[in-house]
Amino acid sequence: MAELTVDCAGVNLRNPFLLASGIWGESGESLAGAWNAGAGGVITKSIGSVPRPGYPNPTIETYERWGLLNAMGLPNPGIDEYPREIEVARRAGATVIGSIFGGSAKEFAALAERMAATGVVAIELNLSCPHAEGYGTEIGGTPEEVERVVRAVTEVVSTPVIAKITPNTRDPAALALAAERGGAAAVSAINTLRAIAIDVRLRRPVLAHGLGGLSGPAIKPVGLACVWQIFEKVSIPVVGVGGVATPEDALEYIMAGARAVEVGTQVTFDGIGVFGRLREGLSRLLDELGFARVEDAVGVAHPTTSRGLG
Amino acid sequence: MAELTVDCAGVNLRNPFLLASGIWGESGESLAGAWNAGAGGVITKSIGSVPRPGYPNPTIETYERWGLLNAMGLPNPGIDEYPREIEVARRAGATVIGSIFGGSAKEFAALAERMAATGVVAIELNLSCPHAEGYGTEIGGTPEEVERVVRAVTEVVSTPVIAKITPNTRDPAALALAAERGGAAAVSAINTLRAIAIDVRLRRPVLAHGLGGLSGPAIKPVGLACVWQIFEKVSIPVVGVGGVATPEDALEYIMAGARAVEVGTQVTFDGIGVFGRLREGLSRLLDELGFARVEDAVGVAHPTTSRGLG
Amino acid sequence: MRRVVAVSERRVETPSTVTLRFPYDAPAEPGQFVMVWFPGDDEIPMSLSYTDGPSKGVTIKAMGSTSQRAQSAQVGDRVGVRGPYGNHFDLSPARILVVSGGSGAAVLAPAAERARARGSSVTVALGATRAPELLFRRRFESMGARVEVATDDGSEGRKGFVTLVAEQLLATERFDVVWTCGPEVMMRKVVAAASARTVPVFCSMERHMKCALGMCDACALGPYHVCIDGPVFPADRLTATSDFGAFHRDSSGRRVPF
Amino acid sequence: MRRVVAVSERRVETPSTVTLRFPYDAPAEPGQFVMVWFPGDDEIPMSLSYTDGPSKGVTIKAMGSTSQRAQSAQVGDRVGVRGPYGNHFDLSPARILVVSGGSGAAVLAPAAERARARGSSVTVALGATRAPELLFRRRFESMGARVEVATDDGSEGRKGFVTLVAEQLLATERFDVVWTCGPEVMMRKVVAAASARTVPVFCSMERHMKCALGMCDACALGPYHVCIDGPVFPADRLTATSDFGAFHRDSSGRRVPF
Ligand SMILES: Cc1cc2nc3c(=O)[nH]c(=O)nc-3n(C[C@H](O)[C@H](O)[C@H](O)COP(=O)(O)OP(=O)(O)OC[C@H]3O[C@@H](n4cnc5c(N)ncnc54)[C@H](O)[C@@H]3O)c2cc1C
Ligand SMILES: Cc1cc2nc3c(=O)[nH]c(=O)nc-3n(C[C@H](O)[C@H](O)[C@H](O)COP(=O)(O)OP(=O)(O)OC[C@H]3O[C@@H](n4cnc5c(N)ncnc54)[C@H](O)[C@@H]3O)c2cc1C
Ligand SMILES: Cc1cc2nc3c(=O)[nH]c(=O)nc-3n(C[C@H](O)[C@H](O)[C@H](O)COP(=O)(O)O)c2cc1C
Ligand SMILES: Cc1cc2nc3c(=O)[nH]c(=O)nc-3n(C[C@H](O)[C@H](O)[C@H](O)COP(=O)(O)O)c2cc1C
Ligand code: FES
Ligand code: FES
Repeated sequence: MAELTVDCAGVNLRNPFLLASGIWGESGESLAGAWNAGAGGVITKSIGSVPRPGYPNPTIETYERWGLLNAMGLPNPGIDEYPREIEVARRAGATVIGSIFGGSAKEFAALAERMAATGVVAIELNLSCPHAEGYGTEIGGTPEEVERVVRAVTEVVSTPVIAKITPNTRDPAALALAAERGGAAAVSAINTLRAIAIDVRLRRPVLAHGLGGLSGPAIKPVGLACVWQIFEKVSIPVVGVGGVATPEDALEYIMAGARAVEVGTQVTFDGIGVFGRLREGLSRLLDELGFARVEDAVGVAHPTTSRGLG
Repeated sequence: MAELTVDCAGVNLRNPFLLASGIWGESGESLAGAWNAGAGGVITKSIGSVPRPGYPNPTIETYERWGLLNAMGLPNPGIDEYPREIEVARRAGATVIGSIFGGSAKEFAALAERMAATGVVAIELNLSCPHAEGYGTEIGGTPEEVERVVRAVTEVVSTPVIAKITPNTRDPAALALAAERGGAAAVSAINTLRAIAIDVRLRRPVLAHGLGGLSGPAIKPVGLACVWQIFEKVSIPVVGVGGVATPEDALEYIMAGARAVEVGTQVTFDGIGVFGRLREGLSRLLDELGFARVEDAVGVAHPTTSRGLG
Repeated sequence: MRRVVAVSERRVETPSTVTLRFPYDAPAEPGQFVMVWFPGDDEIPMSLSYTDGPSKGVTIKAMGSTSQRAQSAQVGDRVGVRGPYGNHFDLSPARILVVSGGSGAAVLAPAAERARARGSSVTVALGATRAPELLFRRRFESMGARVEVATDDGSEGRKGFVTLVAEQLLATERFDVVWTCGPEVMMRKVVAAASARTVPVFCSMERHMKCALGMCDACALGPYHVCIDGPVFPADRLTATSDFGAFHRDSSGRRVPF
Repeated sequence: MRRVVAVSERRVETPSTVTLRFPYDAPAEPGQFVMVWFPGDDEIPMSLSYTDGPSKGVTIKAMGSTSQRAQSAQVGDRVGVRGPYGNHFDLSPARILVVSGGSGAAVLAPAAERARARGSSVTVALGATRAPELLFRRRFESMGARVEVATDDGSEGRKGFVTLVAEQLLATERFDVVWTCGPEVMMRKVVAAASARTVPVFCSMERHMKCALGMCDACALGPYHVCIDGPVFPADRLTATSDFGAFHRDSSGRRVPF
């Protein structure tokens, strides 16, 4: 039986499958539920300074089983009330990573301090939501912005920081390098791809917000390319996100350079039991392919693994 | 019966469905075949200054019927021999748009002159191939680059120029605006999304080139968002590309602001008969929804159509 | 996955509720809900009040802006519908007590209808603020259910909450199951009364809904998601949470007391 | 859509051809081809020389770098396989003349095998540069086909091109159809000889292939794409093009004369 534990950004994970931010992540009970279902760690919904209701419905559209479009609009209970939820999840034994979003480096830093105080093992910075005015890609779309935010955060917290990178860019590796310079312990990629759906009968966009973000299997090849390109440039760990639906998908990410993967949309298509199945399936797949540990497979698809695996 | 003819960039098209560049576009006989199958116009494979064999195989990977990954590597017979192919297509009566790619503004301009001399009705500039070193996005990834190339071309040819924009960017509208400033008669969006596939059993990328471009239904929501954003900013016509598989898809693009659409990957999934089916289906759909002409539907999904339809 | 359909029928049921029917041929079970999008307005969850055949229906109570405007939808108006989602009532018990508060009858009526068609006996404790608000009273009667009424103002039937009627029925007759839908505080009382007599209760629950796909967490209720684990819950699951009748979550995910 | 399989058997057929067998349980018809990826090398089109059952096979002639290295693949080596692609031979005619030049027998043998199993009579005009290069001679004989041999150097059978044998057979016997695969100039001659006697001919064609999906245009042959409209073409379609036996396209899409 292959060893599934991985060390990522100084955090020990019992398996490489993390619950992605925004899925089952608003309530502590749900975070605990994902943990109990077998996730290696759970990432909270992105939390802001104040409660935010998000956009009106419709907030989602699905494409068969290969894609999902959403514009939730970053609904969240706000950092004042959120510690209760983290507490519930931690009491269930969960390894909790706190996701935050802010409209400026200063807001990010203030949120990070509050989040660190809850005892999360790491903090993920949402620099990549493609559809929230004043947030996400709008303040994490260039290397300069990414570096500034990450630095502001790492200056005030000692908790490891994971910078979540947008795919809506010419050069994802440049954003990752900026995060590394800013002191990030890891980068995660990708968030959703900017997208839209139009209802031709109603002559209007389907989502109330118009623009949204595409996730699910459709974006896996794109997420993999980002991880591939990032892995060739940075030396901090990379977390792969986007369209992980099967153990093979996860191993693709790992071989492209990821030390862990996040799973979001597939929870919708398969239910929360997906975590148990991914864990078992990856274990069998690693055995079949002769890998003793997940870590032995990290980055092996690169022609010459030009960097260490540390 | 709704009127399917559209005027796009000064070119009159018998229907809004164009054969996308790179599909059935190397030989004149195939261009003629797509025309005979009902395409409203055909775009050639992107042609360069010299013959280019492209990358070794494997050059493609498919994902069920929702996506396709390719890295052909811009194979093409070169501009010296290509006029023969255009001649064959034109003799069949086809409305031919010539696609070109170059490694510099100067090379683009020289190619454009040669291409214009073949009698094509328009020239599409491939500023957006995501996986060819020294070409495509590498010289069309920023507004400055786009403007420089488009201007160099429009200074030497009077044939209408369509700038094909990459989705691998933070702000597609900025690229389109740059094309407009440079004198483009229209912009087309999108080319493929940078992507990769890994074979976990062989521990290597599937495509010989490693990175490739994702096309097909998976990228439709992304292409639509680019067209949506571009339409809100530019006043030249927009051509929608990416994942058009059904008449509804085409109408989504049109309502998002496109005056014509290009069809690529679906030729693979449905055969060249797709053009006939799209044309018939769009005609029925427009009738059902009460549109007398394609042009009446252009951009109608925008909350307030902030620009004219001209 | 969303279908755009035209409203085919509009019926005012009570002063505060309107039924809209529309063609939608997906199979559905009583208890399931759909997400109905009123273009230009919100998309909101609505139980199917008509589940059988190709024409489905929802019965809308005016609550806030969307439901109010939805009530004035006209025949021919286009709405987006997706679903049906969620689980449904188990129709097998022989003696069923239905306890309905206000618009709860919207989801209970089709369930009672199918149970009657299977031969079960159905007794309905039907509550409303006042007589004209008694939803689906005729419908219950014409399916052959016995209907016992309570109104807050005593304008018809027993004066007071419908829970009083339910408690009395439970005290004097034998039922195999109780189905209830209405304000959560009401349902808590029904659960208490039935549990004391070891009659199992199934509650149709409401929480804020966005995705309806078990993803966004908006509808979290303790460890459950109402959209996929519900909306119909056996009462013991609910009473094991600290939320039932006590807390729900608003659109931002904040826990707020009822 | 690509499957990675391990080579299960390697057999040297002639000094210049090697057969590789591998598990691949997709249904296949004689005439169809697969794209075989030799990791680290190119992916190339190969007709299935064994089409029946879960173990398929390809028979590779050493041409350039990939096919040469492919010949030295060992049992257990992993290869990527996708397909089968393309159309196939119509097996219904009763009297079949097979005209094979060089490695053409790779695609013709499984077709002849199935035709024999259906009861057709099969006559094979089998050509090669020299005796040891006669591909699948025993295989044709053991399926009950009559084999007439020609070698360029006269080391066995008739000295000269196999077209001479084919012309003589066509002149003296009656056939319902001719199947041929080999150098295009050879096939042109076969077509000319058979057409003069109004015997229909089907040619298995080769063009440069990349996608094998009817998309990239690499395999364009006149108005056809060999990967989806072929590889088996009725001769009249081919002779109506200006390409047959005259031009093919290289990897860049340039038209080059043979
Ligand atoms: C499974 C389920 C089935 C339901 N079935 C029916 C039914 O058959 N008939 C009926 O009249 N009502 C039903 N409801 C309640 C109905 O969804 C709300 O009354 C409606 O959403 C109110 O919308 P509004 O914009 O008018 O109200 P608002 O002004 O937005 O708010 C009024 C109240 O409605 C609730 N609400 C608002 N939006 C939502 C939402 N997206 N999801 C859930 N609650 C919301 C909130 O609690 C809020 O306090 C059901 C709810 C659920 C969860
Ligand atoms: C439908 C079809 C079925 C075939 N069946 C067989 C078979 O059963 N046995 C067999 O030995 N050969 C077969 N071939 C030919 C075989 O594909 C080529 O010999 C092989 O690709 C040569 O590769 P290479 O790298 O060794 O040659 P290279 O050194 O690359 O080139 C040698 C010649 O091979 C041809 N070639 C190279 N790459 C390709 C390609 N991707 N597609 C087509 N031709 C190519 C070119 O014409 C070139 O001139 C078939 C070809 C086609 C199109
Ligand atoms: C409904 C939904 C809500 C999301 N909310 C957030 C969020 O709050 N913060 C964030 O960083 N990413 C958010 N994401 C992005 C996911 O975390 C993830 O990056 C993306 O969906 C790709 O992964 P997937 O294909 O596995 O879903 C959200 C995605 C979805 C589908
Ligand atoms: C095999 C293949 C080759 C392509 N070659 C070119 C090309 O040479 N020039 C170009 O501008 N776009 C090229 N494209 C991109 C397409 O023209 C189109 O922008 C893209 O595939 C999205 O459309 P689709 O989803 O309809 O395929 C190619 C796409 C494919 C799949
Ligand atoms: S409504 Fe999104 S999880 Fe239930
Ligand atoms: S090989 Fe691509 S079209 Fe035939």
